[in-house]
Amino acid sequence: MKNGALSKLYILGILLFLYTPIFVLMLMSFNESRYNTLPFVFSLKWYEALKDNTTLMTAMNNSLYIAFVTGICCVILGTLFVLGSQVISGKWKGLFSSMMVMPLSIPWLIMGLSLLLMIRAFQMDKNMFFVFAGHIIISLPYSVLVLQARIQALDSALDEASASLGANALTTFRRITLPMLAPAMVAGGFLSFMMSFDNFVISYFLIPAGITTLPIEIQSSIKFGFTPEINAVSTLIIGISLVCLAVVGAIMGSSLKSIFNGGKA
Amino acid sequence: LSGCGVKSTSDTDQNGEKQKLYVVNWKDYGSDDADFIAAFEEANNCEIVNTYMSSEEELLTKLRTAKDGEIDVCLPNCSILPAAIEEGLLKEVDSSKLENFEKMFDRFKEQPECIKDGKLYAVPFVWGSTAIAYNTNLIKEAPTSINALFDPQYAGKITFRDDYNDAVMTAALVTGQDANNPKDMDAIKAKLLEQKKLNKTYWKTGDEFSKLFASEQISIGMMWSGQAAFMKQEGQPIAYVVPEDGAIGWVDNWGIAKGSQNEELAYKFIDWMISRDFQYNWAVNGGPAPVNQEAADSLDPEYAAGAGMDETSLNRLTFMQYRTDEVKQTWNELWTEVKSSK
Amino acid sequence: MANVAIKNLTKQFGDLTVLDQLNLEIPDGTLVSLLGSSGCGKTTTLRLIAGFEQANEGEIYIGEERINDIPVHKRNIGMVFQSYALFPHMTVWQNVAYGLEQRKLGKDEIKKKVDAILNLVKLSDYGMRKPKQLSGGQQQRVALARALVTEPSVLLLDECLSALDKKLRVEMQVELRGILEKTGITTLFVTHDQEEAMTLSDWIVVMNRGRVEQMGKPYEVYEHPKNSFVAGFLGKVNFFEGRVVEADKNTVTLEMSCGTSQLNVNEVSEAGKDAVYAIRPEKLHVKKLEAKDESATQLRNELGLIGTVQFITYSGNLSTYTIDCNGKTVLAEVQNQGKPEEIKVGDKVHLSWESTSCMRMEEQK
Amino acid sequence: MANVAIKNLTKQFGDLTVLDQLNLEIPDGTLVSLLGSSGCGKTTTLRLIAGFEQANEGEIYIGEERINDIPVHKRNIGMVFQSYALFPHMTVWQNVAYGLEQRKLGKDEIKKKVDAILNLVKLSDYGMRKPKQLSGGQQQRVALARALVTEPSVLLLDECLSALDKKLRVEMQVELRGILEKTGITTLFVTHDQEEAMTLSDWIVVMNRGRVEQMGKPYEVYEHPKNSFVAGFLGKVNFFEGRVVEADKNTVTLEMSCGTSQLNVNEVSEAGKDAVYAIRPEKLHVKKLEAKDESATQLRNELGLIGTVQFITYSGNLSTYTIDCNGKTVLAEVQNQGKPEEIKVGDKVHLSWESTSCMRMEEQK
Amino acid sequence: MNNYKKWLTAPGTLTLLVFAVAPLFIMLFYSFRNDSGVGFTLQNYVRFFEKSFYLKLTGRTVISSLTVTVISLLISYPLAYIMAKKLKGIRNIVLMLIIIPFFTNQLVRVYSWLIFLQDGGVLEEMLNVLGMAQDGLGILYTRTAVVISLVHIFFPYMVITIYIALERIDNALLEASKSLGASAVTTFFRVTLPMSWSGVVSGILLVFVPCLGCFVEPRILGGVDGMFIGNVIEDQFFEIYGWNFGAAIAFLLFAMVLVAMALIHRMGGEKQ
Ligand SMILES: Nc1ncnc2c1ncn2[C@@H]1O[C@H](COP(=O)(O)OP(=O)(O)OP(=O)(O)O)[C@@H](O)[C@H]1O
Ligand SMILES: Nc1ncnc2c1ncn2[C@@H]1O[C@H](COP(=O)(O)OP(=O)(O)OP(=O)(O)O)[C@@H](O)[C@H]1O
Ligand SMILES: [Mg+2]
Ligand SMILES: [Mg+2]
Repeated sequence: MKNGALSKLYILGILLFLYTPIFVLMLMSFNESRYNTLPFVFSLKWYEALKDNTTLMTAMNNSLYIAFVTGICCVILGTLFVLGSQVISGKWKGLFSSMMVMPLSIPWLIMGLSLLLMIRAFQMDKNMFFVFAGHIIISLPYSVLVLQARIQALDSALDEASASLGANALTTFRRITLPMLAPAMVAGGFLSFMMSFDNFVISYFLIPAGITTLPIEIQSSIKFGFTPEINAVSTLIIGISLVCLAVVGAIMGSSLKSIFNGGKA
Repeated sequence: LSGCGVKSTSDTDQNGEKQKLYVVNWKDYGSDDADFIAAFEEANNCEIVNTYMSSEEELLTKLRTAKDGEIDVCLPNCSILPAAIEEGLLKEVDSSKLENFEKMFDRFKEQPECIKDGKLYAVPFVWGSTAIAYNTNLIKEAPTSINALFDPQYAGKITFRDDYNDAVMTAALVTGQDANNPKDMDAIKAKLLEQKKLNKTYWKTGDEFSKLFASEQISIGMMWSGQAAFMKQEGQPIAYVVPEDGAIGWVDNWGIAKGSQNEELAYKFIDWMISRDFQYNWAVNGGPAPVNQEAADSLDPEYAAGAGMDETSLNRLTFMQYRTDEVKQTWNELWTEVKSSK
Repeated sequence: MANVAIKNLTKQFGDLTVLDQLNLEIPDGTLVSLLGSSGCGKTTTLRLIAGFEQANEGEIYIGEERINDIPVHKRNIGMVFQSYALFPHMTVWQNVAYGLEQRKLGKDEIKKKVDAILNLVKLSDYGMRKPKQLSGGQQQRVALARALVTEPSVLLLDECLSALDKKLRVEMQVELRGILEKTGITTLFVTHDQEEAMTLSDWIVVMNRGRVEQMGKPYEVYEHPKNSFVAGFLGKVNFFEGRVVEADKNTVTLEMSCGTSQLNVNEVSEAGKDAVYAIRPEKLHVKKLEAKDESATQLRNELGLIGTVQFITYSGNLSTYTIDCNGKTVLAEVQNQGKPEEIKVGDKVHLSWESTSCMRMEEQK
Repeated sequence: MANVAIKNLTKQFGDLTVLDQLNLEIPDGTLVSLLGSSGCGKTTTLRLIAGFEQANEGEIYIGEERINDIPVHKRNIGMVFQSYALFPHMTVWQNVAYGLEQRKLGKDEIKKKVDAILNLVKLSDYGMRKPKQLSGGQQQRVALARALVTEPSVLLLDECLSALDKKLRVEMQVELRGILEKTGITTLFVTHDQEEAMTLSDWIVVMNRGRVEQMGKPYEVYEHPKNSFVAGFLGKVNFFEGRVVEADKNTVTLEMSCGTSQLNVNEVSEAGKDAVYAIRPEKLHVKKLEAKDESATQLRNELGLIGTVQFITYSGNLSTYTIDCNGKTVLAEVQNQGKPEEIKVGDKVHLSWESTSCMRMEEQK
Repeated sequence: MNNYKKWLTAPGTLTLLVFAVAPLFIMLFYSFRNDSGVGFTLQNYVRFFEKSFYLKLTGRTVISSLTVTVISLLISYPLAYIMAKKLKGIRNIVLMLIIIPFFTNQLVRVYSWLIFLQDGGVLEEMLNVLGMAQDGLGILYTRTAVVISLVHIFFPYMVITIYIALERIDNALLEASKSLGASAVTTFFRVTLPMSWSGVVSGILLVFVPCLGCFVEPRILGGVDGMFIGNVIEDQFFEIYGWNFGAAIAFLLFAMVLVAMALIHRMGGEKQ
């Protein structure tokens, strides 16, 4: 029993550490001071200011848009990839199952810079195409991992059962494979979406001037005047993510864990 | 792909006859402020289409790759101007077509990097300085020398800017060298290393400085004129000085792109941008310092002094000049070495 | 409902020949069990018939039609997988209706058929459940219903009972048999449980290394196995292997490594040849030799073997005697009929049998 | 090597009482099987003895020592898990040496002992392999070796054979028995396979709902089950349940729902009381009633039952007759001894048995 | 029969090749380019190794990253262990709580640390309230602050990988160990730890690699001595447009990542 209490205390300590900055951030969104200085004076003015802050709202819209496109692309590419790699066997199998995870082990700094160099090598202007490409590359592994875990758990006998009942390949895909992959597609898409939504480094390197995303806006507001509006918007995002997480968590269940599994079954 | 909800509003304009002027500029840097340019657009029945750049380097790439008519006017500074002129990316500017050219401070009429072989290629637009800001509550006596940033009496309460150019130039000023062409790099390194010990931290972004300042973690530091003025308006106990022994200045210039199909309008635009009205309005609304002497003279002297926009300050500045890649690398390396040594 | 014929079927995976010129004929409307040790190619045979794999050589016919090149979904087969392979995202009802929908039947007809088959497998009340909410036995019945409802020409069952525990398994065997009798579909059933095969099927096919060793009625295969592989695979058996010294009407004298014995057999072999005979343990009559009998030459001269009981394994309904006959270990099984036990470890016993019980094995060299 | 005694052991998980005042005595050096349906508390009993769980009440002794409060690693037990629980990151040799290392033996001694035990389980050549590289049977032997090498006082085996397929399982039973006889360690063996329990163990303990129903030698428990739970759990059985109308020496007349019958029994019950009798299928003598016999009252008057054969299930060594006796279904098992079959489906048969075979059940109310 | 299916991998593979692999090669190409833009040169690499402070900075980056990794490990292992083996009921809630912060912007979290740690900030105020008055904590603008924020950002990844590895260990193995006479401590070191090693290894990778490449946190929290090698690369690209030299350093960093991964995998290989 004593042992259990000690364990819980330890967990509490860690969670405290984990949540300290988040609490501070939320706290400061209700603080009067523009410079996040103490003493604390309660105020909702930063939330009110948020309403009129079109820059931040545009940035938010852009982030949502980029993340949405990225999420969709990742789900499509990931699903196709995972379905295809299912039939690959022999010496290629290992390569194909670990290939998509590779970008996870490259620091974003390097990923972003190398793409930037690529743009430069082709004498191009920065453009949205490369922003999407960069976002997709770093978000794709998450979709693939979730989908891979799911498809490994799928019994190949299901496809055969469907065929034996008279369904052709297309019907089997539409009525069996797709519905069964759907939760993983939602989960993987959501993760890729979040990864892209939150990404600063890649956008920072690749985004064309004049277009801004929320992380970039946050970074540039750190540059030109960080007002607690950022705290307010972050607090709102946390709230919304929590809701999404609850919804997605319910759909994807245990595949959540497989994400961080490095693809090892 | 280019959508993203950020397209400029121009596309939706129904009046197709309007002339369009394509401008490459920083975001929020005058040419995209609806209030300021409305009058110009009205007067010339045109529309200004802004494209933004995120670095000078990027502007250079844009100029190199743009097709004819894609860019009319752009805003290069000293770091790329010589290259752009050398590569023939800019048209020669006929200053006689600019009514307001003559109203500029004299030094801006012959800004060295704007001129090549006696021909003018760019027109100065605004300028600013990087000097000293301090907390008037904590420091009663205004510092008079740039050396204040190296003064042990403020040890632990100083913040220096994390920028190789500012660092080397400032140290050059302190060691009595030509800030644009320092010779004794070892002395500069030694000075900066000495300074490092007195520092609370290096600041990189304006916000960092204001936070450090507001929470009184520092009492004095290297600062930009514009931000200092802004903070003062905010009610911070801040004062900005361009010390007698000088500080660093910079200037942004308008140029006309080689492929411009709208030269006439471009001249009108530049003329408008350096007009007294525009420059005055922008300056009092938190913009950088005007090159237009009339505009500068119209400013409240106290405000101008506090923002380092007055002529006295202007005359103390050493303006940044074009540097070759090699010099940049050397300076940057020196600065990296300073930062990374313990 | 049609007979299935397999002709010279060969299947290779890379270098491995899994099926080797397999020939098999499955009569219309019967239940045929495919038996054999692990890896002998049972599943492969099924998968070839279903069309999940392509044969390297040979032909497969359902009825009169050669189906080698017909894709799976047009073969009109039904299959029940070991794991059942129920679609987890569909209800029981949807699972069963799936095959009918593929055949583009009308809604009403589908409903009628699904209801009827669910009724047959006694799951009418479970239509709205998801597979996860069913027990193993119920899942198994859903899988069966799903395969049966489309009225396939052939039903393929791959170890579909082996995931169940013993008790449930026996129950399901009975139900399966009942349902198949009602529908009369030609069925091929893969198992590696010989008892299951024996009790369930009309015909048994014993496979070994990609070939058919023997096909016959259960009784036939058990009582008249062709060779020692089949004999040993189905049930327990005592082998007698040696050179025939003398052959008489129904008796041979066999010279074995452990000595020479005269055996009462179903079929004699030519003298001078090697031969293998086999007797199943339950066919042996065990009789205790009293001290007085031992001296009596009468019994000694009777045909049969004499040995000493080494140990007795009691397993409830049966006892197995391990008997040492002159260095050869012979097993004998005796039903425990409730009479007082008279034979004990160490006793001398006399073993006899009907001549028909001692089976000569055809051995391939 | 010591006897194990369990006294009034009670174990609850939350509200669920899993063991309920359990008493059990395991004699030194014997192999005792714990049998019972799923969830009856077999594993829990083992885990309590091992010390993985703490009892709510009661005592556990190994030898003379009360071990309730001794931590697992000091109890000197050996355990073989159903999943074997071999350490996957260690070689076979390291797995086996692990327990000895904990006992701080010298290197040489460890080597000697490990080599010896690997020899015993015939795995001397496999020492350097990882568990993954072994077959199921080999893994099982490693698990056994690992448990035995430390010479534990008690060996606990939890369904350690049930992951194996039938053939391998029988082989392993024989090996296990041999090894345990050699080492003579007191062993508690959990299984739910009754045949396995019967052939393997010195004593059988039948558990039900956290209590011991009966403990005895295999023969005793099978032939003289105390109640219908034990009788039904071990082997097949026909129950006769009804009210005793008349009781004579070795015969009772039982009024059952399907009619009244006179039964030859081992122990009579008082007239007027309810009673349950049980006969195992193999104890029944099945005799065909020829047409002429039917009219002969002689046989009719003999004790026993008369019925009609409904179907015959052939399973090789045995045939099971399902016989309808006046509405009551009775199973009879007959050994196929190789004589020509004379009884067919539809035949009238007479069933008789030794009076000792019809067992009266003690029923708790 | 399924042969056509393998082509479904093409779009994903192509994306990866074009937008992840090819750029790396382009980066490699740039790193051998002359500043004048023509010819092949080693000068960028030579320059890096000539100046001792680049190496020193790299060394310090590696040490800081290792510190972050070790601290994360020390925090994460016990937590993951408790979650996997001790907690039953609230395990999933704790897991959720650990994942949730992933969904808050990293920059904002870094910024919150700044507010929290600064002199006169929340932490100091809290300590004051608790009576442990202390003026000028002096934590902010040091490497310590950077390490704290990096640990904060990355340790949850490690918790999850280790947790998954631990959860997969069959409890019967731990019981088997005890039944063979091993105490709880021995069981931990001889069974639990080696068997969760794969999780530890992935965890180390997921923490160490991104730390090597970080540049935002050091700049915001690191003060005068907080610089990481990532900052040098960023400067090269965004301040002075020394693309070639920048590419060379970035490539060296990438090589370090590869070496680290190889080493760590080797470590994993031995234990398994
Ligand atoms: N797809 C495949 N690729 C390569 N070899 C295969 C494949 N499928 C089966 N085999 C091999 O073919 C042989 C026969 O396999 P099959 O599954 O038919 O055996 P089985 O009789 O069903 O055995 P079991 O009783 O174990 O299920 C085995 O040696 C197996 O390893
Ligand atoms: N840790 C536990 N917490 C709660 N209930 C448990 C726990 N362990 C076992 N039980 C319950 O105790 C009862 C007995 O379990 P036990 O494992 O002893 O059964 P068993 O006889 O071994 O059954 P089986 O033959 O299925 O292995 C079961 O109802 C089980 O659900
Ligand atoms: Mg098979
Ligand atoms: Mg159990």
